[in-house]
Amino acid sequence: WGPGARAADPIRVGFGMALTGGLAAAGKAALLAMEIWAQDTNDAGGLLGREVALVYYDDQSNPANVPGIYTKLLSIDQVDLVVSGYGTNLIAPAMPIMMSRDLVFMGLFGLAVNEQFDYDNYFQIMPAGPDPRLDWSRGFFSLAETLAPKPKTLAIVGADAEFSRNAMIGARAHAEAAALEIVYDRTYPPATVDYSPIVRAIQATKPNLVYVASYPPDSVGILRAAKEIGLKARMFGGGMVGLQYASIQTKLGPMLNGIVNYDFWVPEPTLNFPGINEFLAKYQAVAGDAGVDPLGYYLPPYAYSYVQVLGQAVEATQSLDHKILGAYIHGHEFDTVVGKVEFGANGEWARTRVLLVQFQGIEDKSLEQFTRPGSRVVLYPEEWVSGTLDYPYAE
Amino acid sequence: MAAKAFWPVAIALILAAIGLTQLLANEYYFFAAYVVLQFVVLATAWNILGGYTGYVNFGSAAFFAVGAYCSVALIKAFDAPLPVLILAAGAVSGLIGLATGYLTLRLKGVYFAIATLALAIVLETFITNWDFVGGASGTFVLRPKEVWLFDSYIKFLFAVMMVLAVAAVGIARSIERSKLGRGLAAIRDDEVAAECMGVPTLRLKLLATTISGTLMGVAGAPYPYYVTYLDPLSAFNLSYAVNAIAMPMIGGTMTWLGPVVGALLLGTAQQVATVTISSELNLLIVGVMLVGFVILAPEGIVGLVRKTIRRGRRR
Amino acid sequence: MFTFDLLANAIVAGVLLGGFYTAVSLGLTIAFGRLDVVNIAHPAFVILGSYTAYMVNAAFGVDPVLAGLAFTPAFFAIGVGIYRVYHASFERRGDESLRGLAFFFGLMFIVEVALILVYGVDYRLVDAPYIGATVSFGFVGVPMRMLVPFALALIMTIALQQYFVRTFMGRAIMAVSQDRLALQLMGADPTRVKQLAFGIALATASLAGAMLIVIGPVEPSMGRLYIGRVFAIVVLGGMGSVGGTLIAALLLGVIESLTATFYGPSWAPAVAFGFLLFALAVRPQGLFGR
Amino acid sequence: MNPPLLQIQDMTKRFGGFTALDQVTIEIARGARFGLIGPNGSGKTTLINCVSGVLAPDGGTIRFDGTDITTLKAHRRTRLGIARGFQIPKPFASMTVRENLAVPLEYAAGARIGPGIEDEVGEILAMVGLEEKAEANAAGLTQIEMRKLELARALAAKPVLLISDEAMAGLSSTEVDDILAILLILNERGITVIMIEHIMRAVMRFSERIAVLDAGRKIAEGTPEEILRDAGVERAYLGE
Amino acid sequence: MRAWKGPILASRLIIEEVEAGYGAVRVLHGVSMTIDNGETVVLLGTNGNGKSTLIKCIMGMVRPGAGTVVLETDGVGTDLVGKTPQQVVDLGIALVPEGRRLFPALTVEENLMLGAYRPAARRHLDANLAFCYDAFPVLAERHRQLAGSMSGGEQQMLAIARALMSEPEILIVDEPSVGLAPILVSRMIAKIKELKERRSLTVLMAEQNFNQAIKIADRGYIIVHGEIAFRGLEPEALRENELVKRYYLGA
Ligand SMILES: Nc1ncnc2c1ncn2[C@@H]1O[C@H](COP(=O)(O)OP(=O)(O)OP(=O)(O)O)[C@@H](O)[C@H]1O
Ligand SMILES: Nc1ncnc2c1ncn2[C@@H]1O[C@H](COP(=O)(O)OP(=O)(O)OP(=O)(O)O)[C@@H](O)[C@H]1O
Ligand SMILES: [Mg+2]
Ligand SMILES: [Mg+2]
Repeated sequence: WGPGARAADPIRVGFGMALTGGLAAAGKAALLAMEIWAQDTNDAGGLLGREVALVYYDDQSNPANVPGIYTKLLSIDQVDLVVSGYGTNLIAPAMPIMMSRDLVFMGLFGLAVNEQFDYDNYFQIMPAGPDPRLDWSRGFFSLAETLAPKPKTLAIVGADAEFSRNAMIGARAHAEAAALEIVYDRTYPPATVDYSPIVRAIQATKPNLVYVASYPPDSVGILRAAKEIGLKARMFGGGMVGLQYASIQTKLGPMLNGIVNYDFWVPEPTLNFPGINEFLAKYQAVAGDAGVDPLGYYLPPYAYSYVQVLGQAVEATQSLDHKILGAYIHGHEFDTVVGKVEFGANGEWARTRVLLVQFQGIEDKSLEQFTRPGSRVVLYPEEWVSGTLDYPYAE
Repeated sequence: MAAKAFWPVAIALILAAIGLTQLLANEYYFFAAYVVLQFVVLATAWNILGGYTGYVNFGSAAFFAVGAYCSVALIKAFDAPLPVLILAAGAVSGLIGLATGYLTLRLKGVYFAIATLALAIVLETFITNWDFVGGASGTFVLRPKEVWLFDSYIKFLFAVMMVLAVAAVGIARSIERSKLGRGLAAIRDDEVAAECMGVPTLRLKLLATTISGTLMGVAGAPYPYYVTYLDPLSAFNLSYAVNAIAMPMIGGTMTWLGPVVGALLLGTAQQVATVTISSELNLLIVGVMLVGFVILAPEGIVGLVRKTIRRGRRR
Repeated sequence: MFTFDLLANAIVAGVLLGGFYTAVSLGLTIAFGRLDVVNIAHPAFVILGSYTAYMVNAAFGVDPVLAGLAFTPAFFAIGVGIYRVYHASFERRGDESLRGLAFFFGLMFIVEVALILVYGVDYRLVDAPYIGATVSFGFVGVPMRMLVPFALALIMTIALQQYFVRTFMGRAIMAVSQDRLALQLMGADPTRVKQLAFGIALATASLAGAMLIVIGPVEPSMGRLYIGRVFAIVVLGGMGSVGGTLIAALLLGVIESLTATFYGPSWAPAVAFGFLLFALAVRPQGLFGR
Repeated sequence: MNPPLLQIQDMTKRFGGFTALDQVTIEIARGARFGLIGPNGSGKTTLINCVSGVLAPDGGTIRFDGTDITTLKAHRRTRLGIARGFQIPKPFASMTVRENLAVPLEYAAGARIGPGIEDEVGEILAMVGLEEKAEANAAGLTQIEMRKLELARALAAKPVLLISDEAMAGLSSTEVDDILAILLILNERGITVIMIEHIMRAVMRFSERIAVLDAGRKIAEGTPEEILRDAGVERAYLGE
Repeated sequence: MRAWKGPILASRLIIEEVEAGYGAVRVLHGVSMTIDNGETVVLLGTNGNGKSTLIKCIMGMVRPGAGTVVLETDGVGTDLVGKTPQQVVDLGIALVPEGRRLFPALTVEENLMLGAYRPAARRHLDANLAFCYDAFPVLAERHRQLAGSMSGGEQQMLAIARALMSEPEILIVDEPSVGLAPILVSRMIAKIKELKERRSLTVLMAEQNFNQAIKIADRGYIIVHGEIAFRGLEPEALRENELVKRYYLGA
């Protein structure tokens, strides 16, 4: 192997991704974004003058597959860089491997993974912020403070799963800080079919605020039940995964109006970062064939960005040495399609950018309206605000 | 395999496994082999109840998960060492096996299978709501930094699993050849007749559920260290229940060798598929393998091979 | 928190939910309860039903339930095809049920992958005028989204029940797993009887799938979530009793709904399956077994 | 005097609302040859099921060798020495004939595996005329052979009391004679035998005493001659 | 009782030179026999001589290696070889099989209903059911009991009644007396005779109980080791036969 031959080899980025099983919807969309990044990078001449290539395996949404996949990537495929699969459950099992080899590990949407491992070279692209559990719902509760009259009671409901339970912990902490009385605090199993009994029980406690931490199918179920039953609250929503997906938005249509929910990117003027529209255009051109979210506002830009950060670090340091890369990522700000990204000491975003958005003015079920500014206005954080809160959620 | 050769071969296997950890640097093989061996234990355990006794356990994942969560609890509470974890997990899962037996062994056939399924769901709900072991949000388990003799923890886990697999297979094999094995087979064939021939059916069935449960728990005990992050959804994953049934079925349920062959074959195929076919097609391969093998080798691979040999001899 | 209003609503919601469970379970009641075919892939076929309903709904705006109905012949044909393979590879050789289990596990994965390959992995939902609407009877609100599946499930149950007890073919289906030869001596062809019955079982999946996607979003691997519940209902219902299936499903629905309302939804599965265990301990042949 | 080997007292068994056994009392002496007859559905098999522990009676007691065994599990009774064959054969289908015999030999007779057990198996098989089928799979046997296997398995349990439930139904008269001869030899060796049979020729020749059940009640008991003369028995069972 | 049947069909069963067996084992060696319309023919033979095998050949359950089995209805012959059991049943031949083969988990009535599966029998379902309940009152009494929990004799009655439900021209009964109490054996035999007359049946009966069988038989065959040792004998001739004396009359 002469140096010439070596230089001609592509730089290989390895990861496991959920292409089947429960997380496949997200995993496949992420993969699409990453492929676009690889294409973009190669069109621009690659990294260090070499092509980049993605090496990935299906982790089947099953954590048990993760350790094997990453050791294979590192010790047999000899990839140069590694990034994570989608979600906390599939990031954590890879951590010890990264730690034992001192590798830079870019995470894709894991919540507070590093709290336990405290690993210096872990970076999380999800803009949760330095204190992920709390930052997650900061917007919801900050806004609640501003309502007049001030809300007194809170109902919390969420799925029996990793993300939602963590989000609920944060919500409880905020409630305590704001002296809100928690009148309902329950979880439900992921296999629940009908949510009306749950929503009715919430309704019976007459809460001012309803904080929901849910996954896509339950988000739809809870929302529909809330509409059918006529749930009354001043604010409703918060941590509902799935309402960000176009496929779900277009089926719920006007039912979404008034919901406040977290989000990471929406087509509001305040969030018009350089490159994002180009990226989305490329993504949307191929999303249909791949059978993933047609608009791709939620996860794909971040999936693009986490490899983008890595790529920029490699270019800037002209190195594939993970020590050097790690130090560089810690010390610098990155320009990505999701805006400027800066990582704190624990590898989370230095400042939170969990947006709180509200669905407004949804008239029908067309896809097009969700691409227009104003359909989801940003209410929090201050820096990105693009509209004002409509409340109460329902009379 | 000749009757006498088993234990020497078994010990040689363990020694070879330990030797391998010292020689082979590449960790990947140990990760993959760990999973395959874990399935050898699981499939063998299932077969003691399912194959020998004729009681189909749909809830293997629950026994496995109880073993894993037992470890988590002990690690959290006492930071207990691995041998203790294995023993404790075996004991707890064994007890649950015994309790399952008491609760459900009046049930026959499908009713028993469904009862184990129900039990698995009840257990999962309890773990989901037990915050000490992480509850639904899951829990992180950090591996010990160093282990004696091994230069990486996964090699150690691999060696441990090798010992467990050999032990499990050894247990299954001696059951099969003993009075107990014949009693279990009699239960499988006709329980009323077995009882009338002096076989203490309830006691033997309880023994079978306990041994089977113990071994499944043992298989799950090191798992938290393997994945380092455990949540109920993955610990109770359907794939354990599926594999525990499918592997003996593919290999053959009548002998101890069947589950071993099935686990090695299907387990390895799954590992290979995971890292070679980077798409949904790996699931398809598992599906097609399952369908293909049960159609083509109705008595399992072991049965097929035996039949072929017998036919060859006759000629 | 307990009010009469909540209780009434919880029971009604449970009954409606039970109706849906009935629809999902009926196919298995026939296949597993009547024919001894452990079709663990049935829930996967229900999801397939959801996707076909989705496809027609998305393309032509046809009502999903009508779409489900329209696809029953196709599902029937799939069922006949699967049964032929099953029969040729297992039944003719005897000792089918255990091996059949592995076969259907495999089939479940194959269906799942096929769905992913054709439709992708995104969540799918449908449009129908009754989704989101509610009818109220006093203080009891009944979501149409649940009521339509419930009514349909009731019709399916009655139709199947009548078919089994009133028609010669129906009775032959009840008898076929007990003694094939004897059935031949009655002048019926057991293979054709089973084939037909399995086709019917699978045809119900088309309807049940349509109901599922009316109730909520669907994704390819979702069927796995239903395996436990569906088998529990079939067994509780007494293996093969259509009426028993209905009652067992309603019971399970009401138990889940009551637990969710008054005790915490997280415990609903434990309570429901705990009840199943208890019921089996008291009556090992299921609540409505013979 | 020794107590009778088997004392069945006021045995009652109901299936739902239907009373299959109604206060049946029967005593069987040690070493006896006892015949149990009665019309179809009169409760003979049900009675045997209660004695062997397959069914739990709703009332009454069973004493064996002086001890109360009413609530004992079936396998315990077998170990005490009560062995039975089934009216509808229930072979261990996955085993060979030889292995079928090994189960009761190991579990009921307590014999150890070794050369001894092989001799036992051989002797029993020879006695019932199955020696050629020793290595055959039990599932492949014909009906008659299964009947013989049923008897052989009961013998392998080394019983004190042997209950034969219609072991001869469907056999030719020479075969009936063969089985009768086997039962007589066993009886000479001290085994008490209860025979349930509809073949009058066999029952009358074999039994020292006979009890007759009808609709769950015992309607007569006595020597074969007494039974033949009994008007009630003639009406209910023998006819003509 | 035959009011609904229209013209009475004359059915004959002609079996010629049938060879049959299981795998390598030959059981029947060139068996020939005829059963004429309206006759009651008894097939005698001790265990394992091939009675049931011959019946299985007629019913299409065993395919003869050679020979013919022909059903002649009003002079038109139908070859039964190669037909499936259900096709044979459709032609109007019903079998009460060895071991009864009821549907144990169905009720008595459901078993009877299934007997009328054959399209030709469905039309007269109610009348046939009434006939069976009239013939065997115990079945009416127990019509909701599961067949599997009936006693041996009750099951035998149900099996015969179920076969009658298919409204056969030819009824084949394989060992009706096995396992029956003596009183029931004679009653069962008498019943078959009665049914035969009420229904104008043609009956083929395999039986070991010579004394009973001979009471209703018009003719008898004796089968020994898969060959017909004596054919078409009248009852008196049978009684005088050496074989019969040796095997059945205990001489
Ligand atoms: N399924 C089978 N496979 C192999 N051999 C069989 C089978 N059925 C019967 N036989 C053999 O065929 C021969 C004739 O059997 P068949 O049942 O016809 O006799 P049978 O005269 O009806 O006797 P029985 O009075 O016992 O009913 C016997 O030797 C029997 O062992
Ligand atoms: N599990 C059951 N459920 C309901 N009824 C039953 C059950 N078992 C037996 N019976 C009924 O109990 C009665 C006695 O049956 P049993 O089998 O003891 O008769 P038997 O005397 O052995 O008759 P046979 O001589 O015909 O074998 C019969 O009427 C039968 O229908
Ligand atoms: Mg009996
Ligand atoms: Mg016969």
